[in-house]
Amino acid sequence: MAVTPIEVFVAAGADRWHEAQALRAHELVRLVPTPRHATVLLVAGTILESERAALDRVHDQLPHPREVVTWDEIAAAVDMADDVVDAVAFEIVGRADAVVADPTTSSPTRLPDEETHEWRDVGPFGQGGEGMMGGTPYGRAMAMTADDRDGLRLDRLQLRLGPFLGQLPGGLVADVALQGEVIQSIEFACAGSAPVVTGDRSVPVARRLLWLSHALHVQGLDAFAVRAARLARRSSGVGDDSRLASDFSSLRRRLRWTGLRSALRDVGDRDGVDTWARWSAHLDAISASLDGADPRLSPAGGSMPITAAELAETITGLTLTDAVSTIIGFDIDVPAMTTAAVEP
Amino acid sequence: MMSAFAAVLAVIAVALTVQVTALARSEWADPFVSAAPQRVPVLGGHEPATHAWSRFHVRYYPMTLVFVAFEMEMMFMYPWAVVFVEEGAKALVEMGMFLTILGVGIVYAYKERVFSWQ
Amino acid sequence: MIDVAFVVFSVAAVASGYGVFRVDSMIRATYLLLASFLNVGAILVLLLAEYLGVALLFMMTVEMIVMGLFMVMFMMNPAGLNPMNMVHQPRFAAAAGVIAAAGVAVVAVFADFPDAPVGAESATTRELGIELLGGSMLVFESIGVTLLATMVCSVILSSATGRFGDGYEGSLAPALEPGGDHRPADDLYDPDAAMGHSMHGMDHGGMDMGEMDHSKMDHGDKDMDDMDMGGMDHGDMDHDS
Amino acid sequence: MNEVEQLSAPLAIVVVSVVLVVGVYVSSVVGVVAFRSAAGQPLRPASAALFPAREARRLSRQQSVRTERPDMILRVLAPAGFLGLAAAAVTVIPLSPGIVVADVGTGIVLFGAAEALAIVAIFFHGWSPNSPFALVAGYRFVAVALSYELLSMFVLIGAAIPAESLSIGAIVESQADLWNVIRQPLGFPLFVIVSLGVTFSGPLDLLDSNDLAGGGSVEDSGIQRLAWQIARHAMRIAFAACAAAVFLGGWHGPLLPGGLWMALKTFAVIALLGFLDVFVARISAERFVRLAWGVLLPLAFLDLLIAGVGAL
Repeated sequence: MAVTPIEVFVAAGADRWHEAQALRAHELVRLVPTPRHATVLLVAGTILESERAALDRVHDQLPHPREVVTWDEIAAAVDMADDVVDAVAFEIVGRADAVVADPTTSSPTRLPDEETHEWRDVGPFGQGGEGMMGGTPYGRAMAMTADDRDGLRLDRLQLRLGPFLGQLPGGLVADVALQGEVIQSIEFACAGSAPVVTGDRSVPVARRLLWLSHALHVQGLDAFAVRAARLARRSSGVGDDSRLASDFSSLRRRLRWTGLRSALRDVGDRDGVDTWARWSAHLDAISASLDGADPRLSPAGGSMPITAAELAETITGLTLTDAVSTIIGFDIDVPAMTTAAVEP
Repeated sequence: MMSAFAAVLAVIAVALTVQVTALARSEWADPFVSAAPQRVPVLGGHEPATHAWSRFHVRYYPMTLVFVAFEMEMMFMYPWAVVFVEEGAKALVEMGMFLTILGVGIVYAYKERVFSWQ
Repeated sequence: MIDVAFVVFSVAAVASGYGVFRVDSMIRATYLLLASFLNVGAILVLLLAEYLGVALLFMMTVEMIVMGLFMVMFMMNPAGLNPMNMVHQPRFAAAAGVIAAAGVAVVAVFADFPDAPVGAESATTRELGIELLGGSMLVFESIGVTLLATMVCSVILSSATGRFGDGYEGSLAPALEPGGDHRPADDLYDPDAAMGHSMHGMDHGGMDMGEMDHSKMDHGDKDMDDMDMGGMDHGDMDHDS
Repeated sequence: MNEVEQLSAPLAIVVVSVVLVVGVYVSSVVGVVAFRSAAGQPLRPASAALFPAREARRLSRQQSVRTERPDMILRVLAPAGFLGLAAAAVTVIPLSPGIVVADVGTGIVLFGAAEALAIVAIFFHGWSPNSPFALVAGYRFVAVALSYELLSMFVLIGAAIPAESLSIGAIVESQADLWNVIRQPLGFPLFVIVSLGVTFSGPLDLLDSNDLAGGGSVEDSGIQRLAWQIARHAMRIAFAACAAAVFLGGWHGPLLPGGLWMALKTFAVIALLGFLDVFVARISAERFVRLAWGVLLPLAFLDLLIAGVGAL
């Protein structure tokens, strides 16, 4: 049996992304922020047609020896009585041990082994470039793609982030233009007017705890993320749930000493509500539902539904880091977002 | 003194050699070859359109300029610390004056919000 | 032994200094310059100026870090992905360099230097401190004033925010078209936001980010004509890796 | 001044290697224990003790993925230089009475130079893979690093005042009666903040952080990742040992031999750093920069004043 946890990168469709966060509760699994650190790629939920190529690319980014585990296959195979998360963790450990023992079985590269742009022996120096900024040196265009002003293109880096990114909810795709680390503009790949926030919906407490687990992970509190994931498992009926409310308030007390408040205060202000207030609203909602109150009545600092366009407006001008904590604070309903994008 | 610096250099050289050897070995003797799709930078699935290396807009550039000016003063503080006890109050007053002058600069820069991202 | 070390450090200093002009990457150039300074610092230590030598390592490191940031901020091709020639007027520069080096060499060989060797055990740092607080006190304090002036000037010249409003005020190039906004369309700077208010009502211009248009990024000949920046002569470029 | 025997170069290499190998291992185990205790998992001392070795074995067998057109020289130089600088920083710290690997008269200046050069290594780590997240992480780290750099210089100079010397050995000797942590109460906490910064942990986890999908390490796998982790823990050892020597009285202490005291104090600081790493959330780089210049720097001035008035 492995003594060190298996490092897993989760590539989850929007519908199973929260569930997959529950794996953090397992000691033998560590969810890592980048595919480069992972031994196992966990594919969970519905992968849309538009996400297939992205999934293959993430798969190929894993270092060898690597292995793929599919959540939905395991979920289909286990009895209703058994726990899917346990079964997935078991499968991950078994497959990882096998592939590390015999690296020749490592999952082969899926995408064709060819470069996007032809660059070898192109151009005056054979690196695919021409002049100072032209061509595709080493297979990519040069950065700085903003409009030409006074003959100087402005320093803008355009990236398409997602859908399988450790710090953002699964399925979320955003086109970002960065200047330095500051977001100049951002657009989510979805219908611009879709309501995207789940703050005031009556969501199961387990889902909120899984949200918390991911949020703490992004904020650098991985150990507390493990605690939150374990609470989420208990709240969904796995193991003892008698002391759930008091265990959660103990976690909350500990979080008070982590400096989360000073890290998130005054970030992503919208209508006088900042990211910390939104996070607190989630925590209050969890406390309320664990205490037996109706979660819909809980204080809801971040509960005002906003559209993707409004969200984009809120995080424009923030640094990438603050933007991530703000997006997380809104707890975007990605399935609603992506369906809205597909339907019209 | 020279033997002390020789020891420092020797230690650095060994540490560098160990790491460089390990990394270079993995580069040349890796049984796995990085295929073209594997080498694509991590962005969560999509390919970047451009290289990441760009004219990076450093948001804290005024801070670095203030830093460079302020940091000069360190050159004087080390010898000052050595003779402080010997010189007593005179050293305290002179350095106090020096730091107050520079402190004015820091306060000014802070007031102008130089330490925020521009 | 010390002579051997001196030769090694000197050669390394000169070689990395030469490298500064031979590499394409701004970052490599910056840190090759740092490597050159580090070797000079080591030479100072060999000359028994221990404090000056070690302090030089320290100071030059932080200064080169800052220089590296600015190099990348100003250069369009900071990593040298397309090779470029960093040398302008190479013949004149080479001649000037040789003459200057010869001049220094002549001084070094023929000048009558004072002969007051410093013992290995003498407390140079302590003497430096005494001098600083005694004889050179006025110099020391006026350096403080100079540095203050430097700080204030660098803030005034570089800061985009401030108590007195927008740093762009009065410092912008004229608009590209008559009556147009003189600020770049994607410039986000908003005085209200900088004052700590919310970012409402901002116009982000018509930047359509949804489509990553590759044709925009493929740079034709037109770009090359437009971008003759800093007198960089494209005809002169040579590949040197 | 103090009678110190200068170690010859081969002996110096042996001593530093032992210190770093043992230190890196202990520091990683402390990290595992801190994580498990914060996560409420069973501690399992035996598995924690084996953890770093197994992790190292696993990573050394993993593929080291090469990114598209990286700057390979800098990519190798980043972990190598970071470790080399950690080793250099360890050399100037006295390990027990009369034993310092390199008895450099300008110890704290050399230590500061190593700290400054470490910023360069960290920046290389972010720059070299030619990957957007790593690039952003490397740049924002430089802002943080320039801000903590001043603090570390001030508190070390404060400690040098009563010692009348820039040598760390002399600073330890000056604490025979009273440790600097009491004499200059602001010095130690500020130095801990600096140590967190240099090893990008806890609140200053701004380099290899999860919000940027691993930040500077986003493209690292296999040996590359292992080498960087080793270098980071080595730097933590160097700073813990320096804090122990400069603020916690170094080898001074009753009953036990000096070297053991030094080891115990270093371990205590390692444990402190390891636990802060796990228990404190990251704050944004901009926030730290403002905090460093607006609050911590004045505190460092105050520390200097306390040191100066105390030494009069």
